[in-house]
Amino acid sequence: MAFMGDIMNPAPLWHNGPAPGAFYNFPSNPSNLGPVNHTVQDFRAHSANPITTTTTVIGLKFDKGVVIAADTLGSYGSLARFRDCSRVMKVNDLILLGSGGDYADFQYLKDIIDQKIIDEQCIGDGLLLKPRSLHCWLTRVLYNKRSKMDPLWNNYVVAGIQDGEPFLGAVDKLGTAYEDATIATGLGAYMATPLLRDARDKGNLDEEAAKALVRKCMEVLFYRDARAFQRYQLGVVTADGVVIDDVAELQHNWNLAHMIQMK
Amino acid sequence: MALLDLCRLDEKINLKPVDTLASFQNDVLGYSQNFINSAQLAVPPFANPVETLAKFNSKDETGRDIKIEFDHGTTTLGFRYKGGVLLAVDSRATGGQFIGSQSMKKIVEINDYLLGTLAGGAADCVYWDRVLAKQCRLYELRNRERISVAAASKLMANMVYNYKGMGLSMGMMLAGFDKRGAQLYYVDSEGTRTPGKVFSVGSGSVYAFGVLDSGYKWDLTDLEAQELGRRAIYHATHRDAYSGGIIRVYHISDKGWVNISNEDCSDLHYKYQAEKGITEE
Amino acid sequence: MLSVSENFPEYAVPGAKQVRFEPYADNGGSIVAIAGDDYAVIGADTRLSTGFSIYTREQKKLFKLSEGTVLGATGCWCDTLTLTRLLQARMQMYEHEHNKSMSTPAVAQMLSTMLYYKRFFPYYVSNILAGLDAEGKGCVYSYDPIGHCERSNYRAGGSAGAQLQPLLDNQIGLKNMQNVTVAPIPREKALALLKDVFISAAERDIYTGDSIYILIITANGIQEEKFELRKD
Amino acid sequence: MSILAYNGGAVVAMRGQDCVAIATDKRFGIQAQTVSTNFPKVYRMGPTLFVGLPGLATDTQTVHQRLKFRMNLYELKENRVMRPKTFSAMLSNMLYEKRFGPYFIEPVIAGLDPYDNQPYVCNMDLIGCPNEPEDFVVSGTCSEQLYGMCEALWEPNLKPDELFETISQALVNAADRDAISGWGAVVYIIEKDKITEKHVKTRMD
Repeated sequence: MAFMGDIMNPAPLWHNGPAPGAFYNFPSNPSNLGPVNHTVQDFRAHSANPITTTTTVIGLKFDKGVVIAADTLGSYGSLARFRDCSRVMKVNDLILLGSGGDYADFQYLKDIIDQKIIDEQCIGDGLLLKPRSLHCWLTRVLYNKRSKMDPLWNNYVVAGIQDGEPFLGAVDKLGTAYEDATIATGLGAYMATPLLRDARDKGNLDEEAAKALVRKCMEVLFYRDARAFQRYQLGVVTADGVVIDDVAELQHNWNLAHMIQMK
Repeated sequence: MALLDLCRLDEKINLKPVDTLASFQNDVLGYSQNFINSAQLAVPPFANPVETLAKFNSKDETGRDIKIEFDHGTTTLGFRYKGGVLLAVDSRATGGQFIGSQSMKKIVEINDYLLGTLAGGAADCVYWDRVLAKQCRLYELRNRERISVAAASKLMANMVYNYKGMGLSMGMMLAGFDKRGAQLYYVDSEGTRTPGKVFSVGSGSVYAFGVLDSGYKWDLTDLEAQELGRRAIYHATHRDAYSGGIIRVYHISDKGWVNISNEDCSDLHYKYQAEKGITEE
Repeated sequence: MLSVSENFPEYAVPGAKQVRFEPYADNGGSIVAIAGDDYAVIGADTRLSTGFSIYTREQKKLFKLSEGTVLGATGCWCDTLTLTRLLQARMQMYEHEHNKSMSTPAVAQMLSTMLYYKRFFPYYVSNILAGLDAEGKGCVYSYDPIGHCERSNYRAGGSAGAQLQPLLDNQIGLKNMQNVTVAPIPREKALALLKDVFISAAERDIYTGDSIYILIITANGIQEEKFELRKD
Repeated sequence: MSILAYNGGAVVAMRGQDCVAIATDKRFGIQAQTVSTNFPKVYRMGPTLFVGLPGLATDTQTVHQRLKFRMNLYELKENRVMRPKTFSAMLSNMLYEKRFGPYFIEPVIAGLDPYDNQPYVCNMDLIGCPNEPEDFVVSGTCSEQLYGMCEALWEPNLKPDELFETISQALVNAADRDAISGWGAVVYIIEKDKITEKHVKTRMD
């Protein structure tokens, strides 16, 4: 019988016995019945599937700066498992970064970005990383990981002050990057973006109006997004620096519930 | 320097003065190796590009369909006869059912004595013909004489053989005139390489062969040969949906190649109809 | 390495959504380019979409590569960004080396070779290059995803490419018309036609709309025009 | 290769001033091979009522025959000429009967109402969802190209001869950008008391 299998999983020397170097799979186990065909995922793919996922990130430009908001829930499939995942991060005095999608990938990249900022401070030449360059750097990192079929399963919102002007840009896990005045990822694209775009069409907002609007969007999302959460973080970046408010709690009321009669 | 060692900064940042332009160029060259070595293409991060690309060629995450359509060109013929070599091709490029172009040049002029025809993947044929042209020119410079058609076709066959099974799609004829006289070779992306007298390649070749075989004999006059090639391609454009456009006829003799004619097959159709006395029904 | 999800069902994490990673996305958008005797006109819409929602309504898809060459590129936006950055980088290297900017035919050939480099994992982008060639005549080059390049006088590409190409054949190429002589069209007519063509594209193609940017390339530089489309 | 594109073919219909036009290509092919260049997909069902049935050729013929049958029954029972709107309802119903094993055709109906001479065009998907626009309807393997052409060339209140020019240019140019449509075209101009049938000279490749 010709040598069937290859180096990865050599053909069994005899039936029903453990093949050298492989875990013993009980015959009734469905996985080893068919021939192991190499799917794309077999080749060095680590996090090809999101495990702990986070939901929408909202970004909104106002006259002097940008506000970002994201709730603090890490969902483990349908289990609301981690309830204090901070997803809005201060990169430096000019940049605020929000992230949605797989939380582990975000933590991995967060450390790299932190180290980048530390190295920048060590050089001490007074130059600060600007938002557009972080946006571009993130795009390249995500695109290269995508091109190796080993993606970081995240979408990022980069907010900041670029040469005195508010900057708001987004990148998704493929490296699709763009800039806009209002950004909402995930379900926010369907529920928050209309509210944000409508408000901006009516005229430029100041900081308070922008924050109120973003809070309203978080509330709407909480009511309708099954993976949303009532505690969220809100970060603001203006010319005089970055401020991340501590975790706020949504006031949600359900007194319309008694009106729904289930006959 | 103590601080340097403390936070081991030199590991992180390259403090030694380095030619940043060189590193910039290396990054860019990393994405376009084939500017240095034209036969070296990017290695995909997955095995079996044919099947994997077919899998990607379906729907994106949001359900929008991804249609990666490569241009395909489809009827070419060539035959050797008393007067040299005659090539005739159509000019339609199709991506799926959409006609990308009706005026594609399916005969690639490699040098004054060597022509390549294009059937199958348009980009594949054009790219590898251009690499072959470079190799032929290098051969001339090294050996101070023109490359033989046999050697040129061998170069082409070997180049594409490296990528056998990865999805290249080419069926090309290499025609030329060298010390052995008029030569015609068929090379394809499976690595096949055979000399021969009469070839037709592409989905319209079944129709072209019909006309070609019935009219072909060694001692055709030049005019007869040109008309035979033109007529064969015309019938292919009529019956085959993926052929059409302009019928280009080339003739190769000891004085090199000459482009005999470029006629629109629609004009030819009504001319032939008129000859047969059929007016519009 | 045996993949976790398949070979060890007992380790399969209940929460893991078995989602297959798709490296490509179609972000829509259309491009039309027309070349005349001494000018070239290229227009692209500014809607960047994903699925049925719109990422942004103001995404420029025309890339000014040099004073005489503009590239219109759209499709999978992450590939487009990477490809255009590489193009600009290589053109800068060329300029440093040869102390002159590349001619449009040279850029056309370079783009074709760069696209073919990724033959086995292509850039899912529909490119149209417009510019003036060495003699100052207008030229338009169009590409398939792996770099098959073809020069013509007019070309439509992107999500509404299939809708617009026959229209251009009829109105510019004067195809299927009796007793007409095909002559390169004047600039004003080309501009008017470009706008009409995009208006009808915005009607039928949901991925084309919002507005278009038009770049007019002539011997004395590149002018830019904006033109609004329907927003729905 | 979807089954709707197995035989190829395209139909377009347009509304004009007190007239409608319907045009079809004449190709019958098996995938890449053109078997016949005389297979129009438009059938006359009534004095001022035409139907175009592009798609799978066998279904084209079957649906045409069954439609003829039902229409004859209707006209025998009602003893009056069928209105296009009613005809559309009948066709839509017939297609929906095969909801879970459909006929692979995308019909186009064009006609003048025999009583008030109101122009009427309609097209449906393969399970009979009717769409009755004011301007034009397209169907077949080059529908995208046809939309591009019609969207730009059509304008309201075209006279019969203008309508003929517009619909011919639309169909022929669209078919020239589709590999499996073309090979001749026939256009019907339907006016109150006159049906004009014209065969258009096209590329035959």
